[in-house]
Amino acid sequence: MQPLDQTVLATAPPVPRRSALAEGALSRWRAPLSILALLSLPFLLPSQALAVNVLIYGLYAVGYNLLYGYTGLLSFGHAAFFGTGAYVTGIAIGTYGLQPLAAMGLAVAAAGVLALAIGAVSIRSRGIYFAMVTLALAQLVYYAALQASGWTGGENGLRGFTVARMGFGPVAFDILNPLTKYFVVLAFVGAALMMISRILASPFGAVIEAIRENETRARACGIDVERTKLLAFVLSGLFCGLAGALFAIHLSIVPLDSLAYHTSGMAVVMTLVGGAGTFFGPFVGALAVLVLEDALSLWTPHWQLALGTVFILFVLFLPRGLWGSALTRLAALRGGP
Amino acid sequence: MTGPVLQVENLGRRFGAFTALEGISATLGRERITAVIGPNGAGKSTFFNLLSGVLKPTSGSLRFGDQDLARLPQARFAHLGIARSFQITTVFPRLTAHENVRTALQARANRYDFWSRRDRLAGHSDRADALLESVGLASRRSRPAAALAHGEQRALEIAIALAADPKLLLLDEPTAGMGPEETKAMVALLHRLSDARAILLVEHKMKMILGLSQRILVLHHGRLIADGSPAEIQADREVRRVYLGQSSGYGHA
Amino acid sequence: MDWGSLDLELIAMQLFSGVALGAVFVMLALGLSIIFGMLGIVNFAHGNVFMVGAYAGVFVMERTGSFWAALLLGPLLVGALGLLVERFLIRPLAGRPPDDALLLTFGLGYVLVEGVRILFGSDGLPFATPEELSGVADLGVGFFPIYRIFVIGVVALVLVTLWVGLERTKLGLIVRAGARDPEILRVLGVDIEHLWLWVFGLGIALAALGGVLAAPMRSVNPEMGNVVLGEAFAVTVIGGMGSLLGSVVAGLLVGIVVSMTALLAPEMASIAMFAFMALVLLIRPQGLFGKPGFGV
Amino acid sequence: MGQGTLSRRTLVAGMAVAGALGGIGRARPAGAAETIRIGFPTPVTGPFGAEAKDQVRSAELAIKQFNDAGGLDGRIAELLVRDDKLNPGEAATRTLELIEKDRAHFIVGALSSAVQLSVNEITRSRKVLYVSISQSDTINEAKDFSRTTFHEALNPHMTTAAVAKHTFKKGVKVAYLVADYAYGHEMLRGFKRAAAAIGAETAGEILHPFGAADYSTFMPRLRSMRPDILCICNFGRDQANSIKQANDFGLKKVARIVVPVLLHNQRLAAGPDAFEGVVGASNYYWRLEDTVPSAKAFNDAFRAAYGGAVPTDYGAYGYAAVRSLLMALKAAGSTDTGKVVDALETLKYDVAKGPEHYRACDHQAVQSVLVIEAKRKSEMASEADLFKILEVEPGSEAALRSCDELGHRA
Repeated sequence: MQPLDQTVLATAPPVPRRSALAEGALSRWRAPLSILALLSLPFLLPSQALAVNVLIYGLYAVGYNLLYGYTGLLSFGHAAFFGTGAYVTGIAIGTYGLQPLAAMGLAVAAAGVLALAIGAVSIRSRGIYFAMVTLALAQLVYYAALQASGWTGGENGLRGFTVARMGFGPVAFDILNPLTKYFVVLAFVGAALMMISRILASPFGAVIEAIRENETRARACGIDVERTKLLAFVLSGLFCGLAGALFAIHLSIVPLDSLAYHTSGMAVVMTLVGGAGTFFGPFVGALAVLVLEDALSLWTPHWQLALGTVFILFVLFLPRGLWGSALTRLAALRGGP
Repeated sequence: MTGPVLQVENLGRRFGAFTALEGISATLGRERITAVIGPNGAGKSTFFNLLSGVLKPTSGSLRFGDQDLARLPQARFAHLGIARSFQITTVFPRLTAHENVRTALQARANRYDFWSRRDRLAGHSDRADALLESVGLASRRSRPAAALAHGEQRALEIAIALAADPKLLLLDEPTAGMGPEETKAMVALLHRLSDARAILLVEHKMKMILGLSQRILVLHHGRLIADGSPAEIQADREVRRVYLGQSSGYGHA
Repeated sequence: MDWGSLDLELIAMQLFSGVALGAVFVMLALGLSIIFGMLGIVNFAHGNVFMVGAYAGVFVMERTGSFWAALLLGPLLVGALGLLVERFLIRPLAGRPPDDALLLTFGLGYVLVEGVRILFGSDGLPFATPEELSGVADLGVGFFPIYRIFVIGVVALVLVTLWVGLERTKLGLIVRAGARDPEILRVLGVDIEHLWLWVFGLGIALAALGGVLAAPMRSVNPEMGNVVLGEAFAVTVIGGMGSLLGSVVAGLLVGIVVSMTALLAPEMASIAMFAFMALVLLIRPQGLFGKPGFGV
Repeated sequence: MGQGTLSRRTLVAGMAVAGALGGIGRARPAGAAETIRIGFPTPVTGPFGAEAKDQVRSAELAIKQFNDAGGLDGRIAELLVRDDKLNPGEAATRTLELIEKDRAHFIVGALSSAVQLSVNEITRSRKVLYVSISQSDTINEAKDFSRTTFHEALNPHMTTAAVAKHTFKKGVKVAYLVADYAYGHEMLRGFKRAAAAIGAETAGEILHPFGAADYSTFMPRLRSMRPDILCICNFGRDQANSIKQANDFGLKKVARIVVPVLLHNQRLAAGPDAFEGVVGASNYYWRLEDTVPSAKAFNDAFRAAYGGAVPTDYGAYGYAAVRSLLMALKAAGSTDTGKVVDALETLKYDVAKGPEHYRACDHQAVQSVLVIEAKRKSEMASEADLFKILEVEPGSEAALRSCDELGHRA
């Protein structure tokens, strides 16, 4: 009888240059710095609509990263939470006439409840098995939404809830104006980033990283691994749900594709390209993937070939991703050879 | 030794048709250091896994103080004061030595705290340093665990286990893979640690066990065939037959 | 719904449809399971390999005019491609977390789809049922396409061959031992890398064979693998990861569940499979025939 | 294949140029000679790439003819093609970019029902004129309609009525296999309404999941209904797959297979054997040139521009939509949205298939519907000789659902 999980040691990188923990001098300022960087985005990118997409997919990937990058769970079903966030927002506004803010709150809660249900079924399965189970359960949600066309609009997508003005108490913003919309969305994304940063810096953050680093050891330390994973899964679902809610507000439609396998895959691709387990990496990944897609699809209908190839190259040669590698380089420079 | 004792009664574990362990009864934790020995495949690891909650028994009972452990999730074992190390070094390889211990402390104290700043939690950092000091790793504080020497990693794993403030420390081959120097240091460490808590260990190095432990349990084919002081065990005919008498020692499968 | 026509004959026919559908699932799940069992990785490009298999079938058929050549050479061609993938993409990942190989195959899926679009266009291609296998046969309870009976037969043949190969040959013994514990093979001095290469190729060829078999039943297009991936996963999860018997039983079972749902509540046919999977997971997290280690 | 590659290259180059011009257009101050920019989201990538390519080529042709004829008092028009990837979210983003960044004056395009509705959702809240060229009943309804929404394509109500009129007879038993989503339900509704009027009977109906690959599980049940006509209400791949599998189960031998819409490129992809004898509707088939002069003119211009190729159904949509929009521009004498809407509402045009106009209440293009039958392989005179035209149902407002039924207030 051997200990159940020996792969952790066997497969971990040999000798790291620095700690894998998400803390350090920079970490206290990572959320404000990220927001500062994002402030410049609409002026750098070719269009504001693209910039808003980067914000939304960036938040989606950051929420996903909470699970994949920090807890070490590879889910392929996060579209379920993104899509649920989007659908509940749209239905609450369009069908039930809720205020956008209330609708978004409801949407985030719904995504959390769904995450609890999917997590409860899937969290017991281990390793890559988990990826398959989450994928299949997300497919179930997809088909359910397709079927419930009375609520979701089915294949035609959900429409009829355009939000022209977003009110925060006494102030309201005209979000048909693309730049205003960008900053309104950034306000939500920024708040979410502050919260995520805080969670990562908390003892709970330490616990999930402990599970990622060595599940056997974490369990022996008295961590209820299953419950902690489930909590991380739900937290991740909440933030992905918020991203979905913002997506609905942004585009004023909810396509069925928001629940599709491809959308789940996007979270994985963006997180990995940017740098799993780094705070700002997923934004870098979202930016890189969306801009690449934007630029390539103007030149060739076969942009997916480039996307797939780039992704394979990242897995093979740059597993830390763009941002992760940059941070490693930086740390090496600071710490000397 | 004033801590609660671990009461094992008729403990057994089957894997499908295969019986790994059967009918083990013993009261553990009164002696400073107790060793579990037996040839490979005797059921030592299964026994340890049952005592630490990694596996659940298929028969028999397991009590710690007045707490029934048989159906308790593994995580609760650490909270009750039973901590363990593994045969294969099991630390957080990419964290520094200090972080390793601090993480274990946090795991114990504030598991579901989403809001405090972990690096500012009162006492954790100092306590981690004290634990590192106690296993002789103070100078390795800021090194990633994976960069430590093998013996140091074993010591670190013990420091992590100590973070749970255990009343009973289960160590699975603490000197596995160590050279004579490292082994000597580890033996000294175990002596020191047993001042404050009971230690139960699985070991292969017979000479070391005879000198170190007050009590020895011998497992063979999933059964407890002997239980007594080192002198009693050395004299036991059954033990000599299955174990000590063999020139190849414990190397056979 | 017209319940009047719900007679025994119809149910028998429906069962038969389910078995024919399940036969394709079996091919997909077997390939996934064999690769997982030996290499410990999940092939996320598996659905797309199925699609490439169908195209390889079209390719061979166009050049030779023979369906039999397509059935034989198509999977071999794709299997050879699988060998290259293992050697040059998967093997460099040895020693890395198993997630990495999964992610790599996910990226490979995009490349395969787009590659096929470039080579064969994005519209899809016709693949006619071979002359000698077209038409319907009277099964006594009703008419059933001869080609689907043929598919069930081919899958049964592949299963028997695999079974004999695994149970009666030395290689089979090694593969079975390796699936249980790869370390044993190292101790025994087996060249495990070599073994991985061929096992990966075999898993890929099986998926491709599924693709060739499915081609005359469905239209051949670059997206045909996308839906299939989720289905293959559901079947493998139900059967139990790494269990070959589980793949076979679950494949047929899922085929029948889908087919019966199609009869009773057709619009639920897509959901049925995944709901069934969720149910199995709740009751038996490791799947029907899975080893507990993967699940609990 | 060679020709396909060539035209794809042209298409890609065209898109690149369009993109570059879009960038310039933003920097240039609005002046008298400002280019008229028409945004054109279409699924260049994905399963309907071939249809999209035809849409783009025909739209480009309409633009070229407009510019060659002097444009709008010297102002030339350009087409800003964007890949919507057949994804409504992507389409919404591209449309926002076209409006906000590229300052497109008008939007034309879309191929799938969902994409069209999402584009419309963006344009109507920003009061931008949009001419849709994707088939759907939904966009006619008051809920999705707006003053700036126009629909050049046919809708399921029109196609099913025409097909039913030609194939259904009194007392005939019809079985329906229906894709379970809005478009499928619209087709079923259309057929059943026509069947009721004609006196055809329903033998049964089966809903199948949208995007299903295997239809075998529905076939025994369909067979047991013993229909005279099997009516398959789905689209694209679903249609090709289900027709193929209906053949496998021998259904074609016992029943006639009828579909709402037969697509040129889908027929090419599935091959002649599967589709042989299947009857369906179309907005356009190039052999219309034998009887309709404007079709001849369109085909000739298309052949001249694209190396002898003939335009397809979706190509004709792209052409008619852009042509009609440009004609209204000329009539309005301005790019002002309100004025162009007024002009489109009163426009009568005949650019490819005989007279057409947009109905006042829902801006649906009133146009003829072709009922066609797929030829068997031995009957085909050339690669492009795919269909027989059985009937040309002339356009009439009576063939549309009434304004009342759609929820438009009089």
